[in-house]
Amino acid sequence: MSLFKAENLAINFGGVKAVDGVNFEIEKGECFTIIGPNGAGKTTIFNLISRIYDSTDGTMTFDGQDITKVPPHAIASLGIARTFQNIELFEHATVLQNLLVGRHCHSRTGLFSELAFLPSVRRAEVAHREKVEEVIDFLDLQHYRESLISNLPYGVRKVVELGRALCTEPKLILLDEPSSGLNVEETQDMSFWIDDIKKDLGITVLMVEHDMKLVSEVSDHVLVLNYGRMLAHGSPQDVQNDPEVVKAYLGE
Amino acid sequence: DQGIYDDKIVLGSHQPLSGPVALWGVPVTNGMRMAVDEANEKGGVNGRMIELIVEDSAYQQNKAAQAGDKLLKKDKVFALVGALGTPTNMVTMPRALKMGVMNIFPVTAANEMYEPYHKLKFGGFTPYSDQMQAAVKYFVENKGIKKIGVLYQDDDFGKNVLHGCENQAKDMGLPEVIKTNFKRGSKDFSSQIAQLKSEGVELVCLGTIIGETIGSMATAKKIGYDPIFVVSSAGYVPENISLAKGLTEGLYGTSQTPIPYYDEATPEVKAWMDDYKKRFGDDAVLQSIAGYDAMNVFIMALEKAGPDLTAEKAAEAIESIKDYQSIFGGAPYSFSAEDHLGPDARNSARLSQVVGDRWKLIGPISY
Amino acid sequence: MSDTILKVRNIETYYGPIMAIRGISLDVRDGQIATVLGANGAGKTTILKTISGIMDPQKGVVEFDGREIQKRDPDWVMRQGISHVPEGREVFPFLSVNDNLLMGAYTRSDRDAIAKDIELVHSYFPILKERADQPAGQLSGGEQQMLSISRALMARPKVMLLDEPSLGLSPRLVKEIFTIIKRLNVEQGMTMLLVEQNANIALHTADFGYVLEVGRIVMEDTTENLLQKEDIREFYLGIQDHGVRGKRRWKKRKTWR
Amino acid sequence: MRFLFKTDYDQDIRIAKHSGYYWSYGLLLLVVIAAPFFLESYYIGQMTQLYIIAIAGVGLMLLAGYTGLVSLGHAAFFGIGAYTEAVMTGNGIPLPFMDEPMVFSFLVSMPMAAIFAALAGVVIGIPVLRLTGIYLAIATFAFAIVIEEVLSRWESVTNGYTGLLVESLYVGDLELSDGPPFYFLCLGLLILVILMSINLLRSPTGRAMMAIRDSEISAQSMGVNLARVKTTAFALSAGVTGLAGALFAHKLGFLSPESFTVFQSLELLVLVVVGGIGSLHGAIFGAMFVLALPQGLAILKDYLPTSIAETPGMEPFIFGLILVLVIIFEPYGIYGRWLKIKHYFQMFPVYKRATFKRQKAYMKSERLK
Amino acid sequence: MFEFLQLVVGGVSIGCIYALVALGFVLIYKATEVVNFAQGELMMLGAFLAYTFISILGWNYWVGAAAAIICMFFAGNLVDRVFLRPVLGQPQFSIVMVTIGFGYMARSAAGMMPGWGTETYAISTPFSSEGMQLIPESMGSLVISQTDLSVIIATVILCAVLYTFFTHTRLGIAMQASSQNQLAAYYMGIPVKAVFSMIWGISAAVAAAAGILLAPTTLIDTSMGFIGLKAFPAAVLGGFGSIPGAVVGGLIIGIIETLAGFYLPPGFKNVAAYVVLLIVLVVRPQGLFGQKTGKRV
Ligand SMILES: Nc1ncnc2c1ncn2[C@@H]1O[C@H](COP(=O)(O)OP(=O)(O)OP(=O)(O)O)[C@@H](O)[C@H]1O
Ligand SMILES: Nc1ncnc2c1ncn2[C@@H]1O[C@H](COP(=O)(O)OP(=O)(O)OP(=O)(O)O)[C@@H](O)[C@H]1O
Ligand SMILES: [Mg+2]
Ligand SMILES: [Mg+2]
Repeated sequence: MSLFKAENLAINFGGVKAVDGVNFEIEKGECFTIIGPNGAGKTTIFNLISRIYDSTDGTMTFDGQDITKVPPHAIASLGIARTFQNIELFEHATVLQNLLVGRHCHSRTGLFSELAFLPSVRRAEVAHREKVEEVIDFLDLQHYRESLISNLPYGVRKVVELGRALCTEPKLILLDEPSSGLNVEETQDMSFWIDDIKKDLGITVLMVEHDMKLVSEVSDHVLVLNYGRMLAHGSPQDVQNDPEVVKAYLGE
Repeated sequence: DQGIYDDKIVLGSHQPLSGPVALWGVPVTNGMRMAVDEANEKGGVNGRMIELIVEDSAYQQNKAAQAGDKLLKKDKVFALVGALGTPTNMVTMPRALKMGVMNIFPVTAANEMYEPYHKLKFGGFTPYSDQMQAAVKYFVENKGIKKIGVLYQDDDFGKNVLHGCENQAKDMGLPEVIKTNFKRGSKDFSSQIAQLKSEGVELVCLGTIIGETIGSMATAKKIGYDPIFVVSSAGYVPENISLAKGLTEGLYGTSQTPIPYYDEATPEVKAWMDDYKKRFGDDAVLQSIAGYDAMNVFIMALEKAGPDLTAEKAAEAIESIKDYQSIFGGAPYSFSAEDHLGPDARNSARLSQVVGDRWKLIGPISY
Repeated sequence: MSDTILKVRNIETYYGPIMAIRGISLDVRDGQIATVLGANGAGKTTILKTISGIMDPQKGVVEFDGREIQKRDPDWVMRQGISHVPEGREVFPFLSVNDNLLMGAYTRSDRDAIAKDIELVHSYFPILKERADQPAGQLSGGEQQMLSISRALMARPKVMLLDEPSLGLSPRLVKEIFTIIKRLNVEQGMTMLLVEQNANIALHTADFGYVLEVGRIVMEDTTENLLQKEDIREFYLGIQDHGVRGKRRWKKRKTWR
Repeated sequence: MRFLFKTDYDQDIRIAKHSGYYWSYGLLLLVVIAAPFFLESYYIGQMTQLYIIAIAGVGLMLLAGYTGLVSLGHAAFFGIGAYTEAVMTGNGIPLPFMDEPMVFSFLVSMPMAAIFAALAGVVIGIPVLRLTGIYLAIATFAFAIVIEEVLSRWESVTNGYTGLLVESLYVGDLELSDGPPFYFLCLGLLILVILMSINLLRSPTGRAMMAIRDSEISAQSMGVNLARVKTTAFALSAGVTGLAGALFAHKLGFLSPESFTVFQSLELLVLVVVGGIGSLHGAIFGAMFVLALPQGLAILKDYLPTSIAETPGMEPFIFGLILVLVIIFEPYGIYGRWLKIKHYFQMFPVYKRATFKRQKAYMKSERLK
Repeated sequence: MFEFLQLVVGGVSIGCIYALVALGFVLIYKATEVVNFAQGELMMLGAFLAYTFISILGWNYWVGAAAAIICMFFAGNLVDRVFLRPVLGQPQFSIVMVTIGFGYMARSAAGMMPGWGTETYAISTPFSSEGMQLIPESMGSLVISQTDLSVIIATVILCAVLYTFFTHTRLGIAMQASSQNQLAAYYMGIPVKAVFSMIWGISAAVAAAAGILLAPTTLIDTSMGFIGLKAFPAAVLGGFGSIPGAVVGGLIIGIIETLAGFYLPPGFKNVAAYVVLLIVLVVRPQGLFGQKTGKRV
């Protein structure tokens, strides 16, 4: 059974049909990529999955559960984490604190025990820290642990955001243009990380990306959107050779 | 007792020197200063100079509490004199009394300033409620009024006005008064006036000060409603004529001391007013007199109390004052061991009316 | 060779106590495209911000057309003819797309020419015409990037500073943008200073290149020469010599450090 | 210069980051504990007032500084706390199974003051969850006006504008609500409130609050329940402010609705911003500012000629001027400046001049959050 | 029936007063995204200036009023230069604090100014405050005074002019742009500093006009600016940043207040407007005319 399934998904903003009857399925353990021209509706699909927008039509199923109507804050604990195209970190906090917020959906301590900082809270905090340190090691962020986000260069922020998503220990991770703003070397790193996320951590990846090199390296399936509709669907090689895709997206 | 030194007596007061009520605080302070200076120029009280420390209360309780603490605990004053405002005095008076410091003639006409009895507290102003009782009685008896309405500011001051009217109406067996109120600082009275009009009120008692007095009368005039308006001493001020451009013509006002008009004043008052103007560069107003009188009476008592001064003795000295008449022509002050209010509450109000650009005296009223 | 229109001499710029660029000098010649390459956090954006007056350098001189322009207000600098496409799509979120474009031409007063330029921009990016009345804050990331570039074009500057213009654009649009850049450069003689992560396309578009590492310039040359250098090929273009393992997990040290 | 070596995670979680903290805060504690034995009663009173205001400041800081929700109505919570305390320890509360209204010990009434205020916080918190920025500020302002009206109208309990006398507290013969005992009560509660705030801020809920302040959308995507955390923040903030109100009732000795107007709310906001928004230190510095400045001015006046000292309105003028100067000089508040000075000494031989130099700054719409 | 209409007329008059003050708030907010807590004080200063010209110096009303408005334009400019430019670009909160501090200073300064002081003053205006019949006397009584009418007309004119300015002129749009993204505004070559000084000038001028028009109703004293406390909710109710919104918000608050004062028990007049405000905000968080501002991610 597939991990995630979108059926006939649609949303419109006023007159703009941003997403219009999209169907796709993501298998467990794969890397599924959505590509398409600017404004095709890729990010909107992410926003629909993380329930920031209410779809006007269609259903979404995750792990056998209908998530079309769950509240947005419940998505993380179901096992879906995401990054943002424009980077949405907590600017006035340190990298460490940002990653710890990623642990929020796993915290079970009550308000009053927190006010007293009971030993149970301390234990839970240490446990969260351990998990966060794993992610820091994984992404080579040691150097930035205590830096304020507002002082970090763009590329590092992208990685921190990825780390924050990993801290939620998701089953499905949504990456919105993970390589944008990264140079070749860093894109290369990103491609390794995505591979590791998929293979070592066993997390399914849903990605939006414009760098076709990265897409070909890591994706198992590619979905091409244009004007909110599906244009093509298949392996990275297939879609890159599709003349429609070349015309609308890749350019001659 | 604190505040008494070999060469000086330290007195304190708090006044609204900033904020909306500064218009009262400033002349009261000046009046008090003048009395102090005059005493000091004459060589002080039993050889001691008087030092007066004035703090800004901004007419707020928090600030007044701060000011009170500073005066009482840091400056260690012998007495609080002429402190202005009901809410402000309510926080400082208990502190003073608790420390055995006198609270003398606060500039407010609230009953709490002399009731319940305390050895060290003395009131100097006819309560608003008594003023209004006398006024209501006058209008019912002389103008055949039956239907009474009250438009009052929604605070302690306004309530005092309301209670006076209600009490008198009850005493005289009149129908219940129509009451309508507003929040301090309101600019719009159309609904209140409309209500009074639709109830057919013939006498409107105003628990207002300046802007509200003019505003409500202007609104009434605009919609063609013409009852008798009477305002308490809080609204018996020249501004209610000078700012109103004729809108307040016919307004009645109660008071304890007349507004000093220079050209009508006695030579004594004229000289005093000249002196005031020389000292402060401003014309003396009723509030200056209030401050001056309060301080003067207290200084008189201090003299009487003799050289080894204590709060007890000063209190006794005040209690021994009988029928003191100041040069300004207000009601006389009398005290006794039981009565700590200077003027006689029932018989100390006078009624005036706005005629042209003057408040014109009609005569004393009582109930 | 043509004159140097923009001259940066020995500038140092700080973020609070952090020294982001450490004594940088570079020249942009009239009618040429210069590019700055560098890893993340090297300080490329900071250089552009210092030039356009968004940040004040602690030391050093920025000269434009023979005139010192450092430490001036950014709007004044802009009116001298330097237009800046900032990193991260700084659009006016609540203004319509059209009003955003009009603001781009704020310093110009010839209405007809402005209207013509809007049409030109629409022909480059038809989607901006479709979205003309929509608030810019609602556009997709790539659409905002198009708007940001178009807006800078509307100013008809002498020099354009471009900070990662291809960020988040589709491969087709990236190609188109660089065609436009080149065309503006060739046809209208517009001078440009280009910062770009896509080194391949940047080096092929530009005439002269600088390589920046942690706030210092470590290499400068014509782009033809740069394209030949092995380090550049390896670290900025991602072209590896055959024979070495295809995918490497370790970071190889750069030779010039 | 100090180098910190981290050896375990606990080190980050601990309150004191290094031994210097024990020394400096220990010393501070010693000073404030010893103070009442040396100071004149007037200054003891002032310090007590400082602690009370600081507690309220911490309350508002939790909301405005850490959760990013600005309230222009905190005087209402302050008032609710104050009146609860005054009524419960004064006239008492009529209970169905008792003939006389029940008068409570302060051990009951003070927590109740905090709880009532917290409940009021929830009441306003829930309907205004979707509001931000100026809209939220005005909604809380409107709420505060309604509360002020209730305080003045519910005469059977609050005595309306006539005002309510606050009874003194006694433990045996010792008067608790004045002098050194009250000083220690307020100091103790302030320390308690600060410790609880620190605890909160190093736990998940506190981090969620900070996350909401910076980006609601991504907080939500990380599993933060916005409604719940915001309501919690409102309740806590209101509760702490209510506790301060309860203490304030005794300090003031006489309550009337006029003590809890929008101007008091504004003063609390000034406190939070001038002190340094987003830090607990800021709340203390801010309390010193709003309290000590007018007091300092009042004392300064003693040394000025009367004609200047008693110029009507001089005090608020100087207050306004200093407020403006402080912000122009240091937009991040007194704490911001404090950090820089500390940084200067810590980095001593190698500090850079540029640390103190302000780069150009650009404001961006805060309507998008 | 006429009683009701008369109340509505009264509500409209007071509502326009709130609206006029609210306009000043909205202007500065729209162009700088700063909430100016000293707006009421600007109004107070304007009124005092007019009082100085007209009553103290004895100038003609119109000349004096115009002079006061022009002076306040420059004063607004100056306030921006002296107090706000040093904190330009800093967190909004800090800037708001500066306006609060300036408010304190302005109030006290007016109180210390020789000739102004803490007393209350009035200006003699050409508008009479006598009621004028709006309908034939035979049908009933529905009156309005010239003073009220002057406020209503001024509100309508100012609203229309300012609305056009903001939506249709380049400078107006540039002002909005500066508030939305200062950095980008600089990039466009918009002289942000000059624009801000300009809008402070305009806003102070509008405040002065409001102060002069309100003087017959509210009289002039140092605390007349507190009417801002009502105008503020009015602006928010309409949707902070919307010019027509400010006017509609003011009218709603004025009318509700008046009706509540008549038909509901005492005390409701004071809170009715705020209760309505709370209800509106719960239903429409952006106010009646406000732009919905969800963030796109
Ligand atoms: N909240 C919204 N209101 C109005 N229109 C919207 C909204 N969100 C998205 N849109 C429109 O929907 C379209 C799709 O946007 P989306 O962000 O999904 O594009 P995208 O595929 O992610 O593009 P890009 O690659 O440029 O990021 C865009 O044209 C955008 O203008
Ligand atoms: N606001 C800031 N505060 C403090 N430090 C900053 C700030 N912005 C950038 N820096 C630091 O300055 C250095 C240079 O940053 P800059 O943004 O110029 O790099 P860049 O080369 O443009 O990187 P990128 O490719 O990620 O855009 C970085 O190390 C960064 O950490
Ligand atoms: Mg996108
Ligand atoms: Mg950059």
